[in-house]
Amino acid sequence: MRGSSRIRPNAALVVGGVLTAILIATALLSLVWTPEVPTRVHIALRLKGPLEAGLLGTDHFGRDVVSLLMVGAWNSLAIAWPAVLLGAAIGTAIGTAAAAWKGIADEIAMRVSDVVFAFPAVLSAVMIGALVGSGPLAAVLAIAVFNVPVFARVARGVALQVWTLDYIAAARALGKHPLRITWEDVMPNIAGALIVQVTIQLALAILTEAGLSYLGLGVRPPNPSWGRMLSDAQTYLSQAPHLAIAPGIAIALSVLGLNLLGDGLRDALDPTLRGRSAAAA
Amino acid sequence: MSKRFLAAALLLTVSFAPAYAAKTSLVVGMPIEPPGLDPTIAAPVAIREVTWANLYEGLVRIDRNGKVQPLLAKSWEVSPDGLTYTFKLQDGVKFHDGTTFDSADVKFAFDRARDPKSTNAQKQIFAPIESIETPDPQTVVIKLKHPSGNFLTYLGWGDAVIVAPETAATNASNPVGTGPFTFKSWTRGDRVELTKNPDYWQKDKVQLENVTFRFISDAQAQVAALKAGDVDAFPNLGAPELFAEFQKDPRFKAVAGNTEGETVAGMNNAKKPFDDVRVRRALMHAIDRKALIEGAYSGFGQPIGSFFSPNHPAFVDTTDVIPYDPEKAKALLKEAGYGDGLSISIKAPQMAYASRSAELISAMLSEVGVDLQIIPTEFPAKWIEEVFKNKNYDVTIVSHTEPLDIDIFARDNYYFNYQNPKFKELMAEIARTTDEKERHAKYAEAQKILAEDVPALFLFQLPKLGVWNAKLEGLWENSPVPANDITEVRWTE
Amino acid sequence: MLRLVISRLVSLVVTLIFVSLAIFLILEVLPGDPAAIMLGTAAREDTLAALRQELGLDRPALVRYVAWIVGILQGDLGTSITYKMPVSTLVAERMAVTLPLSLLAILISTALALPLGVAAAARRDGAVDRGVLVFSQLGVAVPNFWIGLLFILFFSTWLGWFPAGGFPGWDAGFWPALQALLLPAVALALPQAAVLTRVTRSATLEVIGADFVRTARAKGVDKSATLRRHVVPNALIPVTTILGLQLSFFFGGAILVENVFNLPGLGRLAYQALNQRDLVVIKDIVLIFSGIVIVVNFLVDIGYALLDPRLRSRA
Amino acid sequence: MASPSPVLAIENLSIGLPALADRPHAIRNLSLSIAPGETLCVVGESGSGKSMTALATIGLLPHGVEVLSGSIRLDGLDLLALDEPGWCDVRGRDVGTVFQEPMTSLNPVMRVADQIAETFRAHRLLSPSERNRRALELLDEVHLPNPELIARAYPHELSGGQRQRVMIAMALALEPKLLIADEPTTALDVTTQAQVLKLIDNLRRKTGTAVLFITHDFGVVAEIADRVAVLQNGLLVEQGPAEEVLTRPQHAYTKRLLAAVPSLTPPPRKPLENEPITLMVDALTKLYGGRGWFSKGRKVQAADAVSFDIRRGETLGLVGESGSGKSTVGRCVLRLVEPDGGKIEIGGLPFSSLPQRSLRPHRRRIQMVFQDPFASLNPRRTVGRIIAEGPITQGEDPAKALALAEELLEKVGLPANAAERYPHEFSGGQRQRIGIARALAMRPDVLVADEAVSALDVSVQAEILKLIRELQQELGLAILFITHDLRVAAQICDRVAVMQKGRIVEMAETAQLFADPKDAYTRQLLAAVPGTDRMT
Repeated sequence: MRGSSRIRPNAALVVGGVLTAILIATALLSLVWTPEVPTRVHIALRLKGPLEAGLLGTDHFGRDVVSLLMVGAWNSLAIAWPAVLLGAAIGTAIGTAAAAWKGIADEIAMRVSDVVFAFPAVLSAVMIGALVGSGPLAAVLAIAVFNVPVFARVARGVALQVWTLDYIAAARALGKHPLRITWEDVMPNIAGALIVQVTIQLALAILTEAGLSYLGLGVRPPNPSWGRMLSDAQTYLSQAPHLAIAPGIAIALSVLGLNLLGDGLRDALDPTLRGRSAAAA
Repeated sequence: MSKRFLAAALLLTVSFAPAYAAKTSLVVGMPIEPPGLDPTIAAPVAIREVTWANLYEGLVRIDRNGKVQPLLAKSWEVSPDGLTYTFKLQDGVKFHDGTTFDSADVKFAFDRARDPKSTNAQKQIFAPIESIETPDPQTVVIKLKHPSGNFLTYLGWGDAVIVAPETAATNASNPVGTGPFTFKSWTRGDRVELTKNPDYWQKDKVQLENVTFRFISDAQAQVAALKAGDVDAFPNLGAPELFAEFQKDPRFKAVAGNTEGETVAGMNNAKKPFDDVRVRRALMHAIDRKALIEGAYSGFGQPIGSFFSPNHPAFVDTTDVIPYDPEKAKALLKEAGYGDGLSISIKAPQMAYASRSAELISAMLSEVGVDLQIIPTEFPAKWIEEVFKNKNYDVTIVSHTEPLDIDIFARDNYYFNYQNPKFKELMAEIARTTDEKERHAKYAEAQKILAEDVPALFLFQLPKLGVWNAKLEGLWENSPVPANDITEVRWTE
Repeated sequence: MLRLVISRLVSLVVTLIFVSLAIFLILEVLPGDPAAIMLGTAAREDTLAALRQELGLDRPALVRYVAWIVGILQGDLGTSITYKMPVSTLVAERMAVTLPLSLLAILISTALALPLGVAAAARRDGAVDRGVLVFSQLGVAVPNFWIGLLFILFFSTWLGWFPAGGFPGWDAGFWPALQALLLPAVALALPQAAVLTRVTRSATLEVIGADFVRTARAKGVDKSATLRRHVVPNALIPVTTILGLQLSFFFGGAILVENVFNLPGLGRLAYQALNQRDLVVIKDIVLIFSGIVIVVNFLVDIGYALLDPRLRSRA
Repeated sequence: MASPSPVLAIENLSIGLPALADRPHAIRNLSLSIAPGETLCVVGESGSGKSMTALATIGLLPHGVEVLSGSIRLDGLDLLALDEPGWCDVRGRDVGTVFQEPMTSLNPVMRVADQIAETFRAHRLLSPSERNRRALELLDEVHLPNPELIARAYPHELSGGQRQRVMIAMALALEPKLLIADEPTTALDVTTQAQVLKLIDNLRRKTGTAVLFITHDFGVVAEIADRVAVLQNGLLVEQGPAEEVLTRPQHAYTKRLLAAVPSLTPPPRKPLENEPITLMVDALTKLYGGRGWFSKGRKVQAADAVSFDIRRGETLGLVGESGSGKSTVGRCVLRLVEPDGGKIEIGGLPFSSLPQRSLRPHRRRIQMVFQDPFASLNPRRTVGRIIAEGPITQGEDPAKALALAEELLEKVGLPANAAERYPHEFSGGQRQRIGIARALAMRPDVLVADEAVSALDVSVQAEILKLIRELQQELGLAILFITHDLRVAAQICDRVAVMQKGRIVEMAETAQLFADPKDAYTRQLLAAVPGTDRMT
C-alpha cells in the first residue's frame, strides 16, 4: 500500500463527497442548461408557488427559482473558489516562510494576522466593497483577505511541528536549502491539513458570500446569487415563503457537503491514525 | 362552545375598554431615521418628515394640496415688480424654550441660512435675497435682487423654518421651534418622542398629547408593527408588495398617494451614445412603464413622461409622448447606428425600488438588443462621488424627491450633463414670473420639452403608500413636500 | 504571571496601534466625500467647502490621525458627522443592544454547547453523540441570517409569538426588551453553538484519552466524578480559546442579524455609517469592534493561564 | 504455584483485540498468580500484551479491547464479575496502580495534595482535613523533600522522578493488597530509576503488598523481581523464580532476549593510535534561552566548553542523563543548532567558521542517525528517494544516486526493492537501517548517532549495534555515539565521555572508565545501572 492511497472511506467522506459533487455538477450544468433563462423577467408570472410555475415557483419578477438556484450555485462557487485559493496560496506561503525562518519575520506575520483577525469579516468586506466597488471582485478579495491569516496560521502551526521532526534535521544535514526543504519535505506533509482546511474554508466562504450578497455586496444583479435571493425574499416572506426557504436549503446543503467532505478527508488523511494499529502495548 | 364565546366576549370588552377614552397618543412609523433634527443644515428627507410643521414652522406653509398658506406670517404683500415682500407676523408666538418669536428671529434664521458658512441644503432659496429689514417686531421686509417666482413656495419648505438664535446651534440634537409639539427624547436607532406644546399659539387645533416617531427600516417589521398595533400609522410604507394586504383589511386605511419623487433613469447626455436624442428616445420606447411599476413597486406609482409631480397644479400627463414601442426603439437604434446592439451600464443604488427597476430595465432593454450591465453603487456615498460629482456613468437611477425641482435640467454641471438653451431660458422666465397662471403655463411647456428630449428615462412617480389605523383622521394622503404633518391628526371615537 | 500579563499587554497595545493605523488608512482611501453626502444633491460648492472646514476634513491626514488617537485616549470619540452628536453617546446607545445581544448569544451558545459536547464525548458513538453530530453539522452549515428569516417566518408571521423585529428599548421594561433580543440571539448563537459543541466534544475526547484520567479511574474515582473533576477542567482550556475567537464572529454576525431583525445595534450603525461616509463613526466603531476582539483575546490568554497552572508559572 | 492463597490469580485469560489489529488476541490463555509480598515481573518486548494484562486487572481495558475468557481473582474475589461500582470499590482500595508516563499521568490542573486526597475521597474515607494530613504523610513516606511545598505544587513543577513518587504515594494511599507498576521507571533517568525501584521494593517489604511489575528491561527485572513471567506476542513462554529465569532460561525466546542485553564489560579495544583525527571539537559552547523581550532569566547552559576529538574508525560515546546537554552537543557539531562559541574541524576543514550558505556543499562530511525511527524519515517520499536525496542535493545524477541507494539498502540488510516503498511499511529497526543508509549515501567522514538504538526493543537494538560496528570497520567512520544507556555505551564505544549539566566531567577509554571511574558522578551513574548484581 502506498501512503497516498491509504484513504479510508467513511460515511462523512461519502455523504460530503456526493453533496459536493452534486453542487459542482449543478453549477457546471447551469453554464449550458437551465430550465428557463434565469434573467428572463415575466411580470405576469410573478410570485407563483412551487409547481404553479416551474418546480420551485417564481420570484418577484416572475423568474424561475430553479434556474436562479442553479446559476446561483455557479456564482457561489465562482466566488468561493478563487477567494479561498488566493487566500490559501498567500497564507500558506506566509505561514511556511514564518515557520522556516522564525524570529522577527514570524513575529510580524503573526501580529499582522492578529490585526486581520480582529476585524469582523463582514465589516472588512463592507469596507473593501466600498473601496473597489461592490461586485464579485470585492467579495473575492474580502473573503481572500480573511482567509490569508487562517491559512497562515494553519500552515505555520503544522509546518512548525514538521520542522521539529528529525527528517527535517536530516534534510538540513544533507545540505538542502530551506526553500527546498519547505517545498519537498514540509509541504507534502502539511498538504493534508491544508486540503482539509480548504474544504472547511470553502464552506465558510459560501456562507460569507451569501451574507455579503444578502447585504448587497456580492455578485451583481441580474446575475443571481443565493444571498440576494434571500434578501429579496425577505420582503415577500408572508406571501411567498418558498422564496426564503429554497435558497437557504441550497446554502445549507452546499456548506454541509463541504464540511462533511473536510471532516471525512481529515479522518481519512489523519497522520496520527496512519500506521498505527490497535496492537497491544 | 358557549364558554369560548363568553371568554371571547369578555376579552373584547376588556380590549375595547380603553378605546372609549379618546386616545391622545400616536406612534408614527418611518422607514429611515433622520440623521439630525435640524432641517436648515442638512438635506435628508427624514429630518423634514419628523420636524417640519411639528417642531418647526416657517413664515408660510405648504398644505396637503400643495398650496401656500400663511403660518408664522399671517399676511404678506408683494410689490408689483416682485422684488419686495412685506410679511406681517403672528402675535403671541413663543419658541419651546419660552423666548418670544419676532421679526429679529426671522432675520436671524434667514441670515444664518444664506451665510457663506451655512450648510443649508437649499441655499438657492435665499440666493435672491438682497436684504432683510425688521421695521418692527411684527414686520419683516425682504428685498430681492431679482424676481423669484417660487419664493413664497420655497419659504414653505423645511429649509426655511424659523429658528431662534439662542438654540440654533443645538437644534440638531435638541430641536427648539415654534411648532405644536416639543421635543422630548431621541433614542438613536429607534425613536423620537414629542409632546404637545402647552403654549402653542393655535393650541385648539391640536388633539394629540404624545407623538412618537419610530424608525423601522425593514418592511416585514413595518408590517408586523402595524398589525401588532405597535405603530398606529406608517405614512410611507417601505414594502409595496405588502401594501395590498392592508387595502383589504378593514382595521386599516391604506392610501396610495403621490410623493414629489420622480423616479428617473438619468443618462449622461454628454457621453456617446446618449448625446444622440434618437438613442435616448429609443431607450424610452423600450421601457414598459406599467410592467416596470408592477415589478418594481407592485403596481403602485403613477407613470410619468416628464419631470413633474402630479401633486402640482401645473402637472400635465406626457406619458404618451414617447410610449412603449419596442419596434420603434429598434428602428431608432438602427437609425442611430446601433442596429447591431449597444452595450451600456447602469449604476444602480441599493434601494429596492432602484435596484429592482434597474434589473427590469436591463431585462426590457435586452429585448431591443441593448445590453445593460448593472453596477451596484451604494447611495449616498458612492453614488454621489461617482455619478453626481464625477459624472462617471452611462445610466443611473434615483428618485428626485425635492419638490418643484424641474430646474435641475437647466443647471450647469448637473449630473445629467444636459444642455438645452431653450429649456434654460424657459426656467429663467419662470423664475421671473410672479403671476401664477402664467408660471403654470410655462411649467407645462417645460414638461413637454423634457418629454420629447428625454434627457433621462422618465419612469414613475414614487408613490406614498400610507397605511394607518382606520380610526385615525387627518394624515396626508399625498406629500407635496416631504412631511408628516400631525398638527391636526386625531382619533375618532 | 505578572510577566505574562505584561508581555501580553505590550502585544495588545502594539496590535491595537496596528489596527488603528489600518482602519485610518483604509478610510483615507475610501472614495466618497462626507460633506457631499451630507448635503445631498442640491448642495452648492460654497456650502460644501464650509462643511468640509467645519468637519476638519481640510487638515492633513497625520494631524487627523493623531487628533483621533489623542481624542480616544481622553475618552472623546469625536462628533458624528451625520448625527451631529458625540459618537460616545451614539455608541453607548447602540451598545445597549449589541452587547446584550452578543452576551445572550454567547450564553445560549455556551449553555448549549458545553453540556452537549461533554455528553457526546462521554458516550462516544452513542445516541447522544450521533444526535450532537447531526446538530453540529447542520448548525455550522446554516447561515445565521437565514435562521433569523425562518424564525420570523415561523414565530412571528405564522405563530405570532414574537415581534418580527425591532427593539422597544430597555425603557420599555426588561422583559419586552429581552424578548425582542431572544430570537436574534438564538439565530446568532446556533451556528456558533454548533462549532463550540464540536470543539468541546473533541477536546473532551482528547482529555478522556489522557493518562491522568486513567490514573483517576485507577484510584477508584467513578465515571461522573472523573468527568467533573478531571476531564471538564482540562477540556475547558481549548474551549475558552475558541470562545475568544468566536467573539469576532458574534460581532460580525451581529451586523447581519441586526439587519434581519431590524435591531438598532452597533452593527447596523456601522453599516449605515459606511453608506453615509460618517468617517468619524466608522473609524470608532471598527476600532471598538476590533478593540473588543483584541481585548477579549487578551483576557482569554490570561484566563487560559488561570485555568492552566503550567502557563501561570511560565515566563 | 508459589503460595497456596495468592493475592492475584489470573487463569486462562484471553483478551481480544479489535477487528483491524494485526492479531486477534492481545493475550491468550494466560495464567499467573502473585503471593502476598511477592514481586512478579512480567517482561516482554513491545506488543507482547503485558500492559493489557495490567489494565484487565483493574478493569480499564481500552475501547474495543475485551476479555474473551478466563478469570481474574483478587483475594478470591472474581473481578470480571464486578459491575461498575464494584470496580470503583476495588480500584485504589485493593489495587494501586503506577503508570509509565510521569509527565502525563497526573492531572495538570490539580494540586498534588488534592490528587492524593482524591483517592480517599473516591472511597469516602476520612474527613477533608484528615485527607490532606494523610496526603502529607504519604508524600513523606515516598521520601519527597518538603512535603508541604510539594503538596501545594502542580505536577508540572515537579521532576519526573518526583511525579512517579507522587504516583506511588497515591497508589499506596489505601494500603492495597496489590500494586500494579506498569513500566514505572522506563521514562526516568537511570539514577532516578534506581531510587524509584528501591522505593517500591522498600514499601513492598514494609506493607507486604504484592507487586505486579511490568517492564521490558531485564536489568530492572534482575533488580526487583522475585518471580518472572516472560510474554511473547500474548503468550506466556516462560515463568519461574527470577534467579532461575535469568541464569538458566529455558525458552529460546528468553534466551535470545537475555543474550541481547548488552554487557557492561567492554570488548577488547581496537588499536587506533595511528589513525588521523577526523573530528576535532574545541570549547564548544551553547546557551539556551534569553530570547524575546520578557523571557529573560530562564537560561540553560546546554554546552559549556566541550572539547573532544575522534580518530578515524573510532567511536566516542557521549553519555549522560536527560538534560545533560549531550544531544545539544551532537546537533551543534552538525551545526543544525548554531553554537555560541568554540571550534569544530572535520579533517582540517574549519566547519564551525563557515557561513551556512558555503557550509552546504561540505555537509556531506558529517551525517547523523536519529533516535525516533518514525519521525526521522519523510513519510511522503519513497525510501529510495530518501536515501538518494543527499547525493542529488550535492549535484549527483539522480539515476546514479538511486542506483547507489539500492546498493546501500542491501548493505544495511534490506532488500533492494525496498527503495520503491514508503517508510511506514517498515518496522522500527528497518527504519533505523534506512536512516543509516541515508547517512552513508553521503560518504561521510563523521557519523553522529543520537540515541540511535534507544527506541528499539533489545533484540533489534543488538542487530543495529552490530550493523554500526561493521560499517565503521568497513568505511573507517569516526562516530560520535550519544546515549543514556551505559550498557550500550560499553559495547560500542572505544572511549566514553560523561556529561553533566553541559560539561564533560570525565572522558576515558571505555574499559578504564567502567573499571575505575574517577568522577563521583560517573560512579553514581554506574552504580545506578539496574541488575548489575544478577547480570553482568
